[in-house]
Amino acid sequence: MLGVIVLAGTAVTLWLSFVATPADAVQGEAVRLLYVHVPSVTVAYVACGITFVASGMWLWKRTEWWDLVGSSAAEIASVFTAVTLLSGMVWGQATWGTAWEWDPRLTSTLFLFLLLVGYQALRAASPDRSSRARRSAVVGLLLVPNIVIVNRSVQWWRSLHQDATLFRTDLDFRIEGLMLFTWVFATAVGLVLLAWLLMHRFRIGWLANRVEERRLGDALTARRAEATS
Amino acid sequence: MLRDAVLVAGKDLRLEVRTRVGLGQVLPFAVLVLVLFGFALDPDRGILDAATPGLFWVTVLFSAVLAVQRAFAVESAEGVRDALRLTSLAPGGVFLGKAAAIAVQLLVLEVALGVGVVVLYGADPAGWALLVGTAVPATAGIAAAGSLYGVLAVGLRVRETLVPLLLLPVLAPVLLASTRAFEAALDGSPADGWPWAGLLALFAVVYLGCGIGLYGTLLEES
Amino acid sequence: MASVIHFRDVVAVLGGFPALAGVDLDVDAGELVALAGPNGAGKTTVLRVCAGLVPVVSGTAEVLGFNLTSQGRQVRSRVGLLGPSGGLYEDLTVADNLRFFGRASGVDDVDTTAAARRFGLTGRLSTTRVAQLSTGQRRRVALAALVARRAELWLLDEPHAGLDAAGRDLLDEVIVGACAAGATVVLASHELDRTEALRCRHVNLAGGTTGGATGPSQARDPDGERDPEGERGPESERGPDQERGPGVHGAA
Amino acid sequence: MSPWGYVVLGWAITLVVVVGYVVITMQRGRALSRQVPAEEQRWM
Repeated sequence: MLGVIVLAGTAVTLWLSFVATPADAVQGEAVRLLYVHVPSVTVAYVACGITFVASGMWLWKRTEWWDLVGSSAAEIASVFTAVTLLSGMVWGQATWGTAWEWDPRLTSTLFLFLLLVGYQALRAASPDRSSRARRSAVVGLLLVPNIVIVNRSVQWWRSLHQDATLFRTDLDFRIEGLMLFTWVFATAVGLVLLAWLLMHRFRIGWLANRVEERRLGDALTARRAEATS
Repeated sequence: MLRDAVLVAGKDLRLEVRTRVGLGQVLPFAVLVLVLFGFALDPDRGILDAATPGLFWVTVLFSAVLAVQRAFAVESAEGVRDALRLTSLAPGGVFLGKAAAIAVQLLVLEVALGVGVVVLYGADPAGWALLVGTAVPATAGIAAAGSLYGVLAVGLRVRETLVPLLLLPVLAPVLLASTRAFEAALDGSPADGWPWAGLLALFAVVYLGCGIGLYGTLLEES
Repeated sequence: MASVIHFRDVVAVLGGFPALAGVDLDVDAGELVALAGPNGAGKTTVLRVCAGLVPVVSGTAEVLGFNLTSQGRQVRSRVGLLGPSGGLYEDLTVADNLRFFGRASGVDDVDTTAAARRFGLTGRLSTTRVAQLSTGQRRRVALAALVARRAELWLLDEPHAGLDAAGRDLLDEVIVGACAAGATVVLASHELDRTEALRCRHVNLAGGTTGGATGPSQARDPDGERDPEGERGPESERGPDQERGPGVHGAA
Repeated sequence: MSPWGYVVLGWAITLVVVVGYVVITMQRGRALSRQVPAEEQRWM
């Protein structure tokens, strides 16, 4: 159901971004990249927010459910952060002429990606379910403060370094009418995609836990048999 | 809690006095990094002058990772973790104690590195108030974040590689802020530097708070 | 007499492996219990579960009146665990270790010193680093730390291993003294001559379960749960064939 | 490269990564659901 909405929505977004909308006065055709770049960063941030909330809820309620929500959202967030970085670099190449500019947004997104990679590595390294949940909840809870601190400091850093010689076209393009609609529509499609992915990713985590429990059940039987032999 | 913090910090510092891992290994490592930077960025071309504050803090950061690793390697020894969990130490106290011991070692390291920078890179120390006002909150922040992320990896087989991956992105703002503040101090324009010192203080407060609040969860079962 | 340990069908998992696959155990206050069984039977894990160090996956586990599933932390400061490796900082001296662990457990320095003297950890030995000690000496240090703690429940994992004859006698004396003072002692041991001399009640573990061949589910005995005299736990009634030395149970 | 080239490249990268992730996710789900009996699969 959600999958169908996403597919149809993606088709409409593609049509809107490539055909229906005009080229931007300042940025030209490159503006069409922003219809995928900006929604993907929005999805990434929303997913991080979900991880943050779910981590806090886990620390409070300590249920499998919140652990799985948090970790699922974090994995999806890392995919969308990677996509944001890549499309941002292509956009930078098209607009600024360099793929990597020490732009506050790009820089802090890179750090967000590294934070998320660390989260996944910690989860992968933790041997059992309870310590995995505990440790990743702490990292998940610190994710948002870290994003905020990194973001603020990088932004502040760039604003103090006013390099007037650098040509800069900012992301803040004039946006109205059909362009605004396209952007809002693409974001909505992205959020539906997030919901769909979250459900499926959650299900994977849930099934993996069931598989683990079945293995444990078998191991318990084997262990009890050991006693009688 | 403070009593426990003093006890843990005292134990860690006593361990350092007995083993001299910090003095005998981490500090020489830091000096070595300074020298290597000197080779990489030819001192005659003036790059070194401009990069001195950044190199100083990058070196501190790498040394801090080593110090954190060391601080928690001690606690992951066979049986010690069990023994520690059976004590009635307050988790917040353990956190503060570990952080304090790391901070003391880092401050000593920073003084030594500062001398090294002056001697090797020919930096001209100026703006003392800002230098100290930057180093103290920066060190507190590094130590607090370090002991929070350091304990996360305790008991994992991949501890050595996981700690830098978790810790360094978190410490990136500290590197940024302390570098800018030091640049301002050395340029003789301390007014530009104090906001960064404020940011460092904020970072330290956030991480000290988070550590005190979250350590209990991490010590419960690790 | 109050029940100090009450386990019913306890399952504990270590890194995906079910170290305990259904343990029933009842220990009353002041009792002296020896866990016996082959290597890998789960003796160490039983002790660590009792100390609140290993989470209980399923089953009921109460120690000193605390439910381990929800209140595992509260138990920790009230038990003493002697592990196989001692749990000491290798690079600190004997005196430093004792003082740190003593203070961290809320023990007065005077008591720590007294315990150290009792185990002959004075003079040159007290200023020696733990890394330079022999196995038996480390064990003495760990025992001194344990004695100073004045725990309500003593959990000893192979306490006799590595100790010389004098040390073993001293240990037995300490164990008997602790029981006389009202503490409960559970020890895991292969040295049946020692545990029998201590007049321990023996509980057999095999394959992470108690009761051996009978298996945990059939063995549940509703009457055995509350034994008014505290002399014979349900385990000893359940399978006399599993027991070593049927005549030696009974609290000190 | 022309502006259109960059636009197509950016979109292509995004779509490939996201679609790839979707496919991997669905395959993982399918592989796992084969190991768990149907009555245990309910999670809502």
